[in-house]
Amino acid sequence: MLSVFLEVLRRDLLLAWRNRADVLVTLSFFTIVACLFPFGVGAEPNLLRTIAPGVLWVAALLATLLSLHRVFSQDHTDGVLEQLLLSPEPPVLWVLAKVLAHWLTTAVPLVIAAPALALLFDMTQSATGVLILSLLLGTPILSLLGGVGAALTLGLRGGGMLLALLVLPLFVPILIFGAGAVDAYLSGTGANAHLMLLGGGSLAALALAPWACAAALRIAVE
Amino acid sequence: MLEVTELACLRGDRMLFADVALTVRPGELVRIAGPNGVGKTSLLRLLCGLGMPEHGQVSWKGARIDRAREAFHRDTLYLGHAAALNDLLSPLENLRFAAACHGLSADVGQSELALERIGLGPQRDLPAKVLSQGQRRRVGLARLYLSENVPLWILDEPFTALDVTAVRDLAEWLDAHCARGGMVVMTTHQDVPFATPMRTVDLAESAC
Amino acid sequence: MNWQSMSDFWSMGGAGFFVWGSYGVTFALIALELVVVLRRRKQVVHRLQRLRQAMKASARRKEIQE
Amino acid sequence: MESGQRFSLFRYAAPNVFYPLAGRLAPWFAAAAVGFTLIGLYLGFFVAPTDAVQGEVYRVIFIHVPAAWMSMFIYLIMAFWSAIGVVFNTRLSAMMTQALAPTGAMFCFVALWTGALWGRPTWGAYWVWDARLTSQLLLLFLYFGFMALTRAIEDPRRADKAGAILALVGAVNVPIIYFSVKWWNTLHQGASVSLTKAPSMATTMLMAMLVMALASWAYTIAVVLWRVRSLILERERHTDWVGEVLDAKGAQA
Repeated sequence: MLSVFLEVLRRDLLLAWRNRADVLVTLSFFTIVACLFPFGVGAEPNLLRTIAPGVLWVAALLATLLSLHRVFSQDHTDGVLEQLLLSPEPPVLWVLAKVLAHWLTTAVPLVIAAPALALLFDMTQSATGVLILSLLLGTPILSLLGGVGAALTLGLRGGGMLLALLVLPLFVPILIFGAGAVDAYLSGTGANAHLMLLGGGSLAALALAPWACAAALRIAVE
Repeated sequence: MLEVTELACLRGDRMLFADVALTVRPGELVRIAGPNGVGKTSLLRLLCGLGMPEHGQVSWKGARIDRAREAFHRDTLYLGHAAALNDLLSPLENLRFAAACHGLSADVGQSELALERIGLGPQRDLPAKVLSQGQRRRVGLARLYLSENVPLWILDEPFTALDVTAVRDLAEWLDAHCARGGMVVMTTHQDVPFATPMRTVDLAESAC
Repeated sequence: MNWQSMSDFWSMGGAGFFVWGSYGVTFALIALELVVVLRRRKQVVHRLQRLRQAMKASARRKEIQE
Repeated sequence: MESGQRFSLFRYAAPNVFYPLAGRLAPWFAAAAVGFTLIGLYLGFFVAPTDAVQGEVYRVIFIHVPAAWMSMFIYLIMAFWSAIGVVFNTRLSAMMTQALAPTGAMFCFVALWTGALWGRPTWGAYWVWDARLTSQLLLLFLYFGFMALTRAIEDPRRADKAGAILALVGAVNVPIIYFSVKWWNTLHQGASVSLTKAPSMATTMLMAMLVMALASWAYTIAVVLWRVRSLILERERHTDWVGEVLDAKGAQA
């Protein structure tokens, strides 16, 4: 049972390693988007400090969105997806492995890069800590829900745009709670409630999204 | 035993075929024939459970394959048009991954042996993107040498892009599979000399 | 009765633009939706009838050939 | 179609049974919609009094609120049909889902539009980042996403199933979106704009609004039945009964 999960995870991580330029591109995208905001709204430090959590979260969201097509599209064109669907193990297992691999290769680098960007926006250390915690708890939902979207738009013309239209509205609550966590911490109310909701959301997405994703993949190869 | 009753396939808005009935018993070699576009590949995909039939059903050992999916997939090997090969992985890595996903035990030695038998020994550690078309197909076919215990083989054009000796070797291997009590359902454009008596099902008769 | 005259009715106590803007756009959209739905139905029936005629014709040709 | 023969409960789920039924029912619902609209508009404009706080502008409520309700109901009904389609594998349910979506999007847009026109004179702004408005906007995007996805997929059966999954995922998310936005809103409410609580409504106002809500129900049912009839014909074009329907139509013309 577990062997499929581990095999797929190992393979996807290996592929990400051989394709490591992709990870760098995502990371650069994240940085550049975040750096655009000061040019747009002005370099007033107080303003930047206020918008920083929101900006970093929006940038993380867009970076995740751009990387989502990687989860299934190569396997779809290669025919590997068909073989995975013909595996005797439940599809949820390897779907989960692929999403986990996506999270490890996209979200984790973003989380690692976030403190440097927080520095550019002059965020305090403790606020940066809350931001990182919120990213760690919230990005799994992005990968899971995004995986469903990627599976639904697999092989469609203009799939990238469509994917954005499908998943971005669903990402709004995560953005609200993610950026809200830092705001709540700074305002003194404490970020616990936000972080707990993000964690709960991750668990709920973990329980539901892989099923939807597997069903969508089955449809995509039909 | 694979049983197909009243199978109909809809592709887009077009009904490709209807009322296909077919029974494959242990030791049988069945060739699906018919002109291009008649739906041979679609039929094979329905047989292995990748597609949803518009009508009718496929049963394996008396159970509908959509109800007993896991047991059926354990007993089935499908090789389609796409080689199911990732360009960044070597043939050996690709083969071992494919086998592992199927729950087949394939250690390095067995996998290397399988690649050697299909004539890919020297290329086993090169990235798949440098392989020729024929070599890519063979990586997929190497799985056949790891699947002796998988009874039902569903093969879509396994002989294309193979040279004469490779065709002969593969035919012998398919014969051996049937002799073991396995079943082979396949499509091919080539005349391949099989020792097993081959049953041909002409799909054109069921075309709509 | 809320209104003294027609012009009183149209002005809606000074909020005519907002009230009639709402109702106007709503009913325009409903009308548009109905037109689209009914035209689509006509097109579908037409197209399918043509397809069916073509199919019948080809079936007849086949019969004659045989 | 098989399922329709197997369970009597699903007899009407068979497209060939549903098609003529829809054709017979739709005009009645359309007539009801016209009737309710006329009554509702009469009540709304000639019986309901001027609002003490908002003046005449509040009369937008008679379409705004029914449209907002309808846009949410329709998404729920779409999710319901999708669930039926996933569980029982009935074809009709997917067609219903797809027939509902454009009307839902229309009502959603109407709710936003009338909300903006109502908000300008009442709160002084066409748009505020209020929980209801924001989640309504996101709902509109969910509708657009559903329509774009089902139209982008060429194979109708794949489109049906993908649409069903998306509608269900969306339906799970709608309450989450609503509550998150509401929470966000209580934290971020700007000082300049504060929404007055809806003034307690006169009975006649409420009546007019409810009658308009009935009108929008009847309209939705009528237009969806008409739309689903076209969809059924297209999907079932290779069946004999559609051939007979087309021949009968041809004979009439």
